[in-house]
Amino acid sequence: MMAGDGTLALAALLLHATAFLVLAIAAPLRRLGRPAAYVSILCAAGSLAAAVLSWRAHTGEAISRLVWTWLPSEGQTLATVGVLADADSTVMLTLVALVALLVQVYSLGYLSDERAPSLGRYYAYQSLFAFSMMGLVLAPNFVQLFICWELVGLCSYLLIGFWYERPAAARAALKAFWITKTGDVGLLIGIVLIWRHTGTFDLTEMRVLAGNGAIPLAGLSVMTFCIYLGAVGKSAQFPLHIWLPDAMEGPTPVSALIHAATMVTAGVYLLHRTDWLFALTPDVLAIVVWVGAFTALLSAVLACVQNDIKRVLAYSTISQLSYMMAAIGAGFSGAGFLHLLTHGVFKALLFLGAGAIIHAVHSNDLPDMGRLARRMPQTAIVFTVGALSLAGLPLFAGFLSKEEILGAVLAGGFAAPFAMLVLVAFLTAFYMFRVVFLAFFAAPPAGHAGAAAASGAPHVADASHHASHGAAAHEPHEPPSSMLLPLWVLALLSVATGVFFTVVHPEPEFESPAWLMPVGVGSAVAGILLAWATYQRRAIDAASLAAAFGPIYRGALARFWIDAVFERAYRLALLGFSRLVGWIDRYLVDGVLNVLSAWTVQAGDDLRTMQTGRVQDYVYGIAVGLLVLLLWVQFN
Amino acid sequence: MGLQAYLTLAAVVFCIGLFGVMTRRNTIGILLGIELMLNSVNINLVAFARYSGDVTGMVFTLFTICITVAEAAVGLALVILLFRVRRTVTADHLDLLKG
Amino acid sequence: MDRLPILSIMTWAPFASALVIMFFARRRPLLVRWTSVAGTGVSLVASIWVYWTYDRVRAGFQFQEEFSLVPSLGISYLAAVDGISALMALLTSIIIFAGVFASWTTKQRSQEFYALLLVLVTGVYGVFVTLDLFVLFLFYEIAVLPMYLLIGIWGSSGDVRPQGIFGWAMGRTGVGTKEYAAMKLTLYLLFGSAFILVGVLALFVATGSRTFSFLELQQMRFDPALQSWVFLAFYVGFGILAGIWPLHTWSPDGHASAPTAVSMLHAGVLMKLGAYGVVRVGMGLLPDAAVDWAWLVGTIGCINIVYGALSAMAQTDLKYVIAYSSVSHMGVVMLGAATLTPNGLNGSVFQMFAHGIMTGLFFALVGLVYEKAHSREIFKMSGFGTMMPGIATAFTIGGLSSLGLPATAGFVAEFLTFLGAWTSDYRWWLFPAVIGAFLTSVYVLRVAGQIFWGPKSADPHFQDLADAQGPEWAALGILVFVLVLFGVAPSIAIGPVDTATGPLLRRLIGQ
Amino acid sequence: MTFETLTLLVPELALFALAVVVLLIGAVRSSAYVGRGPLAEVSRGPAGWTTLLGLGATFILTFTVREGASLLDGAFVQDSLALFAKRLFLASAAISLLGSLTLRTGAFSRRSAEYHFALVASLLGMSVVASARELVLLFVGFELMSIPLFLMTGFLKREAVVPEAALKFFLVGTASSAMIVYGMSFVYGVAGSTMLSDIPPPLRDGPPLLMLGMAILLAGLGFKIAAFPFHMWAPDTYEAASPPFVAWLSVAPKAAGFVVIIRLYLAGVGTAALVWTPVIAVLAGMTMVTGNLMAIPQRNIKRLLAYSGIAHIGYMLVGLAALSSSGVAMMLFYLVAYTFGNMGAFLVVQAVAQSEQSDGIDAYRGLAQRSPLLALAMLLFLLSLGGIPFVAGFWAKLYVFWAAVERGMYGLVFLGAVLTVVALYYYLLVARRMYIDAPERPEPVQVPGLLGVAIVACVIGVVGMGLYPAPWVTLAQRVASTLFS
Repeated sequence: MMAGDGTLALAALLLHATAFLVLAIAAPLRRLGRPAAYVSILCAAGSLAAAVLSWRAHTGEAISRLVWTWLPSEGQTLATVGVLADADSTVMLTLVALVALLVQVYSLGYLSDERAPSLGRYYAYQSLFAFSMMGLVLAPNFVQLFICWELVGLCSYLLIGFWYERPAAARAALKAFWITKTGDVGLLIGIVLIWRHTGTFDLTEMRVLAGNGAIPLAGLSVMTFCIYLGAVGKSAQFPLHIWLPDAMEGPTPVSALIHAATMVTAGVYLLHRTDWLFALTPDVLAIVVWVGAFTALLSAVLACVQNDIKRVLAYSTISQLSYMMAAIGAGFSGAGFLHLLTHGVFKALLFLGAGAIIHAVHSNDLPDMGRLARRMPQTAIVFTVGALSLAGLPLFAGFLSKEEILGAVLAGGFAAPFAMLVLVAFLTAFYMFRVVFLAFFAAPPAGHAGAAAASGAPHVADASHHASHGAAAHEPHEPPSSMLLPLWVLALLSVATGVFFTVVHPEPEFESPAWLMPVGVGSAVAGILLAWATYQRRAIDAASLAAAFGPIYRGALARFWIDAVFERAYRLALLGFSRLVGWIDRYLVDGVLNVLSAWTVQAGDDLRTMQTGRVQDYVYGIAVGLLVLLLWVQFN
Repeated sequence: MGLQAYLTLAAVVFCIGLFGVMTRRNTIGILLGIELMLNSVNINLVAFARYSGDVTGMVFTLFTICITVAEAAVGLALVILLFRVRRTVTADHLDLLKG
Repeated sequence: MDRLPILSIMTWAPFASALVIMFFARRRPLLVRWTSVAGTGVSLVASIWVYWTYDRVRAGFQFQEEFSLVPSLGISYLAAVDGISALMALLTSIIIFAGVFASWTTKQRSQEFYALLLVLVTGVYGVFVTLDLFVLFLFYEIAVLPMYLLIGIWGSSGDVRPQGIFGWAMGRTGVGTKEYAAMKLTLYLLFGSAFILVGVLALFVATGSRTFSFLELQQMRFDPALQSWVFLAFYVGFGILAGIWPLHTWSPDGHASAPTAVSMLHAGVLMKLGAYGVVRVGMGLLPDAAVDWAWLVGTIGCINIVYGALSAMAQTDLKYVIAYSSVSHMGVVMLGAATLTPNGLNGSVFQMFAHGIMTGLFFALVGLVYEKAHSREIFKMSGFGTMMPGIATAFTIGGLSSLGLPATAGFVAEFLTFLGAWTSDYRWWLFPAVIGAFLTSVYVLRVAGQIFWGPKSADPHFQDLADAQGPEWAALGILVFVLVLFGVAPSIAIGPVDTATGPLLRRLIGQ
Repeated sequence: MTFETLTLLVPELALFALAVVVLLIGAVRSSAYVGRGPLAEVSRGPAGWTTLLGLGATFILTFTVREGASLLDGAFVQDSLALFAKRLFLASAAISLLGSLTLRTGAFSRRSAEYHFALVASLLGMSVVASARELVLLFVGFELMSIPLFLMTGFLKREAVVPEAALKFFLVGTASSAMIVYGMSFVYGVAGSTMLSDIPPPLRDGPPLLMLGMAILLAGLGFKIAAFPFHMWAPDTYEAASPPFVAWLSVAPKAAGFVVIIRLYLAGVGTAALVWTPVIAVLAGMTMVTGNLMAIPQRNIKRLLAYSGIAHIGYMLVGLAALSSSGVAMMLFYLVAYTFGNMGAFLVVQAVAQSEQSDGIDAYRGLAQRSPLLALAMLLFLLSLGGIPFVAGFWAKLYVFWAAVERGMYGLVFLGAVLTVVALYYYLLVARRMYIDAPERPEPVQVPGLLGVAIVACVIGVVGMGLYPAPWVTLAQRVASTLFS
């Protein structure tokens, strides 16, 4: 019999940790670049194996728990670290391990022009991320969860700012960190509150308590809401969604791994992990649904107007995450989790496909692309598979999970959110196929020769990065095999999952009406058709389509001013207020001190005038002293 | 009644002396004021001695007189010294040292 | 005494090396440095040894050494450590050991510099290991005074102009010069020590002028009225050194003007000395007053956290940012202590350690940057990360610890403090604390981003700057390692600390 | 007069003999021997060397005196306080002499006999004051002490400020002498006797006339110790006179004044003494405040030390204000610590003034780089005056505060402690000149050998007391306890 699933999961976790430590400490190795990458990939491969084994080894509802004391208090254990391997965590672990491995392999090709020390640094970050993400997935308690939660945020920061010499990347990294940190403030408060409320950090213990009804309900809503705030930040829910599109300044593989498949789903995962807790606070769950549905719609609209291929995908990620949130809010977190898994696969595929395109055309902008299917057919195929999955067509990965979510929201009794989500399904298909048609099939617009090697201002992350080497050979071409392989793996997985779920339809937790599937599929198909008509056939003028939605279109172009509001809040409120406090400190608080010391010095100076140098004044002093003494004697 | 009168006289003399010390502009005048102050002491001592029938006060007076003389001598010497160096004996002019 | 007087060795080894430097190392700069390394190395080994062999099961004060100094007044040299002071001694050792390396390139009058630095550190050790209030006070003064010369001679002037409604006063006091900073720091801290002295004397007299021994004083229960004002005296006195608002303004000026090793030592260790004083002397000896005044200590701590963070955000001078961040972090220390809960107190002590290391690291880095770029103006520098990746990485790690990122020591401290705050009598303390951590993330990363990340500066002064070299790596390496080690495995520190905070709390609220 | 009586008077007799000898040397040595080498050094200042040796001998002779004995029905006592004070006078005079022996400035070599005669005469006066327990004796002793001091102040008569200072000192001094004796007359009148031992019995009822006399006396004594507001003569006098003399002037007469205050207001008075607590406390507070504040703006080191000296008197008064055995003991300890610190500082001033021809604080620029040891010595003295651990001044302040805390005078102690910080401000300003500022000239400051010896003696005193205060504390406590037994 092989090792238990907990041990295997731990092994998967520690393999990445090993890779990180080796790369972090052995600086010479790291600076070699490729060898460092091989170390990391090797560990990732081992980790995937361990994760898969752990997943397969896991049976039924059994829970495998390994914990060690991390923080003592009053001679007792306050917090532990370890792994909690159960059905959900092992499958999530497998997803993380898989995408991490694929992305690491893919990056070998994608970042082939990176300087060696820089590449080494990249793989060190990748390993650290994979380790932290697995730690988050396997966290047996809130403390470890929060630790890893922050660590993945850190890795996100580091990897978004990987090309830190570019101001946009540096800015985006900061933005991402700060915005998610805002949510983390809530999460931290929530954890502290719930610890005080239940007396434990441990998820298993807390679940038992919840099952026994031993958790007092008073005030619980505040706590779950605080925890949800963390998820809002991490999983880019309105209004904290603004960091994710900017996070596209990072290298595309990073976007695939962190900002599509794994880290951003941590919020969803957290809510899924603690659904028994949220179940106690239906009011918070209602907020989750509404915010989810709203965010989904908002970002879907935003996705429609983006010209940057990665931004389209970023908004689509937000939209899909909100889908999952909505399902969880509706009380059926299983549906959300399922979508999380399938989404992880096909969104990674889409991002990596987008990366291949960017790699080829040295631009992120859709107008710089066009008719790429001829030059890079394999990419076109896999990308289309991804798009179909995202659109949720039958036989593709996203189909079933999306249907489940729609059903869940409906079953939860949220009609309006359901309608919004259906609309989102339509928009999703539309914007995805807008990308597909514009990039692969339609002719590039006049003035754009196909590739952006000559484009004046390559202002977007990967583009400018690749422009440096792309100037000589600007003919788009298929990516190298190290990039193609992961693409195919993911594409096959998308299809396989889709087929698998179509064939083996799992028993849903709820009853869905029969009209649900046609509506879902229908809206997706409608979206695809609209995109085809607009961008491929050009039967409908895109400009007049936009004009039809005048205010919404203009608002979407300005990202509905949400970024601007945050920017203002940061500049005016925070920095302005801090300047005020700084001024107060320097010129009032410290000023008072200076006044006191100046007075002291001044007092000395003033007293000096007493010392006139005239001897009779000295006698005067004595006389006055004498007089005072005599008065004292008189009146004592 | 008797002692009280002497004491009052002494006090008045003392105060006149002190007043002189504080107001005379000439250093010699200040010296004279000090002499007055010291002499008021003598009145006091003698009066106390007389009324308590104790001779110690008288003896004390003798000592005081002697010392007063010594002080006057030193004082005048210093005034002469000052006059030699600074060509002035006005107290108000002595303000090189101050602050 | 049958065993080695390990605490005395630890305390006096730097002093001995200072003497060696003073008398034998004239115009031999290398000998000066290696003597310092040897002296502080001995202390480091000794403090690690003490820390390692400290018996956690037995707990209490260990490694006791005692001999009578002035028997008629009950003054004796009484040295012993418990979990808290052992950790603090370890912190001191680490910081000074790194500090010696960090100031390796001091050129001007290095003999005197190292000698004074080592004398200073003897004072710091002394405060941490001594249990005689009087001797503690002696060491306290030694730890403060050399600062005047250290800043005055080797410091650097800042860029503060007298302005505002109190501008006239600031002009008179000479704001902005290193001499001003040195004088302000020294006098402010000595002003604090005046409060401490009065408090110590009051307690001494209350014992019937019999003893200054902490162990004996601890057995007594002083009159509540006396406790009350003496606690306030200690709080103000030690609190000034701990940078409590609004008595903190010596810290930014002083730390910004001080030379690298001195800033490291001062912000890293000496401020802890203040907090340590409040916890050990204030709370340890005056339990009733500590409970009564907890609201004040904690509230001021909260103000410190938020106010310090906002002030730090407003600064344009790199050293001032770090200095204000110290003010903010010391708020966490005071808040943790004021919660009067096991977790809060553990967090407080842990924060003393964590902040010591991280701020030491920060000042070492700022010193390096300044040495190479000759600038502290944040918004003039840009993109140094490409030229000095090592420094940039270390700065980022320090910054992350500062904002309480998990896997660094800062997180554990803040987390424990948060737990403590929410379980204390004043729950709302949690919110300023958490917000402070968030604000920290804003200003720290903003600064790190401005200086190290982003496009490379076009300024001709900022081209071809070197990364850290040789001994400087030693300083950075030690500090980063400790920061991460204690973040990943906090029980190394919490274990012994826990044995000391438990009994202290039981005295406070247990009964 | 029996032989035993004479043995009790040995120190005074020795001083008297010394005075006569020095006077004779001055008379004989009219034709100056001019030459070179060590012989010339000695011959140029035979009076000085004789005085130095004589003082040493007298110091030793004080140990032959039977402690606690009294003469003339208790009018003259050689109790431990008296002997303690006399040794302090003699030791400080000797240190001062070491500093002034090397003075080459005109008058000191030509008329050294006069100077040294005055010094010995003043010492004799102080000795009498220290032992006197009778008003007439006390007054005569005071005058014997003071009049030579006026002369010594005016000794360097060619400088324009010197006669001014001397005359000011004289006028104010004589006026306060008049007050002292005026006060004494009342005391005598009420007590009916000039013996101090006869004062306490009537004091218990506190007759107004007696209180009046005591108050006037206190004002006069306030002048001697330079307490606010009777202190104004001090800075001017210190500034004009030669530093070694000032070093002594700032210590010995004040010690004498304190001895008298202790004898008049505390010793044997019992609880009635507590009447004076508020007065002395207020006096102490005011003196500390003005001394410390007025020292801040000074640019002349001698004036600065003068004001700081006034502040120190305030601290001693804090000890005195406790009006307890320990208070007196701590004040005496303070006196010794102050002696070493203050004299040492003035001797360094002498060294720098000789080399730089300036008393300005600016003359100390970069001293640490020019003469590191001299700067270190000055730093130690200043730190001692500032009350920093491991040098004498710290213990002094601490003990004084402790004595006051025992009486519950927290306010005064707190004021004193805070003012310590103010004091450190101006001391550190000097330290800043020495250590932080760059030197204007590179060459070291020349320190004559004897002056160096004197400075080293003070350093030893300051550091020794700082590191191991216990014997001094014991001594002070013993002295104080004999007064209160």
